[in-house]
Amino acid sequence: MLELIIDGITFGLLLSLLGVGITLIFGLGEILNLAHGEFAVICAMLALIFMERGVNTLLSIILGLLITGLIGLALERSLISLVYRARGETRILLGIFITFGLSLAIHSYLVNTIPKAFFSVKLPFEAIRIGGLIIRPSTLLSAVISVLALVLLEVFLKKTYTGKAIRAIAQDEMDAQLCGVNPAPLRTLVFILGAVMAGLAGILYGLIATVAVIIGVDFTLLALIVAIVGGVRSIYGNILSGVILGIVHTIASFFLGAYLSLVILLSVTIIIILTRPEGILGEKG
Amino acid sequence: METILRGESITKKFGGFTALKNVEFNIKRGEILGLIGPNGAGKTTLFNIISGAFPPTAGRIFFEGRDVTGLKPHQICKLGIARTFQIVRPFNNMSTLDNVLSGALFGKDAVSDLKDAYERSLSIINFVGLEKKKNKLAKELTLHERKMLELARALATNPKILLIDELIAGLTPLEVQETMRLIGKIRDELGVTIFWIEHVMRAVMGLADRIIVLAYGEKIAEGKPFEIANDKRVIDVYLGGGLIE
Amino acid sequence: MKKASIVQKVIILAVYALLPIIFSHSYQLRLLNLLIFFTMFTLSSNIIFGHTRQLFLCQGALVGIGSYISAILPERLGVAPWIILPVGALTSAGIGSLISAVSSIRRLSIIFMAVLTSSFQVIFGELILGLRHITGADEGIVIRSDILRGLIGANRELVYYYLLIATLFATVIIYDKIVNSRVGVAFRCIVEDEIAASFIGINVVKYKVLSAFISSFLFGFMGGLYAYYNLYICPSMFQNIDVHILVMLVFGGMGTLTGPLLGAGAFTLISELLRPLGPITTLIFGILLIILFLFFREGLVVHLKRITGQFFKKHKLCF
Amino acid sequence: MNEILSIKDVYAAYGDLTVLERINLEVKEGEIVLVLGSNGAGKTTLLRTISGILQPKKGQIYFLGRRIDGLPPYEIVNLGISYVPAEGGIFPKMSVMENLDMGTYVTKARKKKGERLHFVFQLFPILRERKDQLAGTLSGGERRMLSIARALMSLPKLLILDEPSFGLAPKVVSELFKAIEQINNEGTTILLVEQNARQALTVADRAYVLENGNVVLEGNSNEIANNPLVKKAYLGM
Repeated sequence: MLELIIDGITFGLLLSLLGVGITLIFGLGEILNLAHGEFAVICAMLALIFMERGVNTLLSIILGLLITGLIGLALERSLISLVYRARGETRILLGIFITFGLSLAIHSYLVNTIPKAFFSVKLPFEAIRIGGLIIRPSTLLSAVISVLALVLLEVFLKKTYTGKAIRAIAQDEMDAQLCGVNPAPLRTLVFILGAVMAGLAGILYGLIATVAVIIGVDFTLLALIVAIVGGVRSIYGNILSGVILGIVHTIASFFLGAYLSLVILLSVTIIIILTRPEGILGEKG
Repeated sequence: METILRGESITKKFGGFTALKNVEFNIKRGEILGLIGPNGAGKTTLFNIISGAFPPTAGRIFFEGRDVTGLKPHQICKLGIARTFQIVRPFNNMSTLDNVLSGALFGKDAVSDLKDAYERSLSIINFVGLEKKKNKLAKELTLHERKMLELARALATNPKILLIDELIAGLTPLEVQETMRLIGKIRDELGVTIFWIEHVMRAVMGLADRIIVLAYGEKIAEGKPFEIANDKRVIDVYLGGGLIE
Repeated sequence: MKKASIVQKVIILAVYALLPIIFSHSYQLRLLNLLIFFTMFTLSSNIIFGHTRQLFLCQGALVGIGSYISAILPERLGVAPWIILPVGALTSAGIGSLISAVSSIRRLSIIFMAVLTSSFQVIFGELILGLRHITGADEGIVIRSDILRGLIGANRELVYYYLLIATLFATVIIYDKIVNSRVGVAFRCIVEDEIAASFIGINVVKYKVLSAFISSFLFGFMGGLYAYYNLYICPSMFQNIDVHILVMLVFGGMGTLTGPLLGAGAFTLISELLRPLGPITTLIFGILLIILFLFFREGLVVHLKRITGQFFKKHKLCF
Repeated sequence: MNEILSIKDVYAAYGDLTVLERINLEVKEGEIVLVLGSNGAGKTTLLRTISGILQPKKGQIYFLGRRIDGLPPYEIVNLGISYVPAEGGIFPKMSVMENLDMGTYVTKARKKKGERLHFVFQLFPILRERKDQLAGTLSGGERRMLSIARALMSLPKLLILDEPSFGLAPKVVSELFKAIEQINNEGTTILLVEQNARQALTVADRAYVLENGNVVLEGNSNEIANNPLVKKAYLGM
């Protein structure tokens, strides 16, 4: 049971990495990125391609993350920046449809070109025993890297001028401009950051399980749930909800099977949306 | 005269901020009651509470003796309380006629027959003087015309009482004159009671039977226009704490 | 309804009725039938999204509910399909209304509507897969009860074709009546400004739920009809419906009657042309969705109108 | 004295609704200039146009001899104009200190942060007490002080204030006007919009009266205060 909880926490931290990206991108540009989970798959597949060409694993992963960031940059500058031209509700709708289309296109492309690709990383270490507890080093490593990434993000947002400016835009874009902040480059930066963190989540998932090309949609969905439950504008909320949902998901999957666990997660999400949307979002109706 | 609308110690808090504090008011049928006060005094909040946009934190509203506190906007409208908005919100992509028509189709004594609704709408459009613009889209009208359109749409719901939120601000002197005449006509010819927020003191002074003054969410004075004009407290608060001379 | 509009509808009906003379091959007839299914789906989407701006990303589930109920219940209960068809439709309608009611009472923003409705869609999909002994999961269900059992001897595709155009035209006439009535006015006001609408006496929740009811009813009804027509259903059929409907809706233009008709036509044509490409079509639809939303948001009808000038003007809904 | 801001024949509109019609206005270095006008006269629109939130339809705006109309708000802040809107002007989910940090976002202000902090804390001592509190938990008056302090952190040459007394109790208003004079004495030029004509005229050097998007009157504060039209419309006499 304790092992299940540890697995759940590790998985939950990955979800937080994904959810935080959704939160930041939505906070800055009001775009709900329905293609977010695909970045995780793209990154894992890129790393896989390099690894198959004989590139060293660590370097493959770094290259994968870099290219994922570049893809994020390209998409933001081309497609997403077109969405920013619209205002208010139209922008939100447009964002939903465009990223929905994007996710379909990426998903379909990957499924058609490399249907049999699977990414996973095996560590050359033995499982660690602490008392009666068996911990896989890959689980441990995945959790440590996730926490590290989230802490770094938090430090960046809290301590640097750029990070503060990002938080300022999320609260009131016009007001941030009145402090001298130019929002456009920061929106691009955040989109890239989101893509890379999603990519990292994909790589780390490869440590604890296997990344298949079809998994992007599930990642997106889980990330959305994390973001909604944790609050579309709150990073701490995201981490907390990620961990809780990760534990619930892992335990429910173990005892009830994968499909019912997803049904339970989604039902919980629906209930949360219906009971306290403004509390989570900080948005008034 | 009989009371048509009454507010009993209305209090409204937003978070820690008290927008209205124990405000009492009483409107007689057929009256024009002015509501004035500095920015942020809570005037529009009071209108929002009366018209059902949100419930008061405490206090009750009675319309024709019936407790209407907490009813939804469409229910309030169907009872015969209509309103206009400080920042106009006509249906921009609909014609003037369709805007007014929608009021006639859904307000109090709603007409379900399109033809009857058309007739009622046309006569109201004439009443406010928009007959030449009836087929224009609302977004193509000038600010003054849009304000008149909103007034017409509110009148089309056939109200017993009309809450007017700043009709005159931003108009030219000539338009101000016309609008004042129109407000008088709404009361005298249509028999609609009027509760009226306005910043332009001259207009309110000239037209209202009585005036209520709000400041920082509290009622600080109530009376006939000349009494208000000479009330030391009103002059002080409405025009600022200090004095030049 | 204006005279021109009636004449126009009679002409379109006549054209539809005569189409089988030219397209008599059963493959062609099947395409025509699919076209009408798509048209109906788009029409009902139009009612909910085009006319009241409620984002329902769960159309596939609403269709699927109608389909599965119509497929499963007749045999299990030993009841005629005729009786079950409206049961399925009403179930979809009930669920759609419920979603609409809670989200409009809670005044959910688009974001929450999107997540709420797509969660529902996923739950539906998962339940179909999970309830294997009832739904057959991935393998689907073969349906033995045909709604037109007595007529099966005749040309089945053709009989269905006339049944479908009868349904389509009945729907179009009702749709037209609604849009040009007091209800239609309420819809327009709600799209323009919900708050202003409520202050002139429009019960916004009521009209939103009404539109969700009508639209989900149609989804469920057509879903059931599709099950009987196709005699086989499986989960993947309901997976991409939302995307397809969105593409059709934007293709044609929202809030119009001609929009869905044209959109579904164009869509059926495109997907037929793309068929040889196999599964990659989803990629193309994804890209198409992006392009349409970025550059042709007003819809094909509006662009056509600009080109053809006044031709479509007389079709503009009166009022 | 040199002109710091000059507005030449500026027209502004929201959509097709013209709000400013051929406005001419100037501010000299070291002055406090007041803009008076009834609701809807276009005062806030004028300030939004200067600060770059709204692009003028026609006309030019010069700041220290440089043309600034058409620039986005963040560039205008960098040049030395800070705008304090009537409502907002703070980040409610950041602490008071973080809000002040955001004030020093413009590069040239970062170096002088310590000095500036000293000045604003001396100006509004309550902010020092509240420095770790979330800005959203401040009272109305404290928020207004924070928004002005934040604007001052960016070392503005010109401070633009939109109705600083809006919605505040009279006692707080008096303190605020004292602070405005102090800011001006320290060398910052101020452009001020106020409904509270009496108090504003006591601190202002010159004033403009705006009606329906036009300047209908201008002069030094004494002239304006004694103008019969102003007395009747704005001073209630």
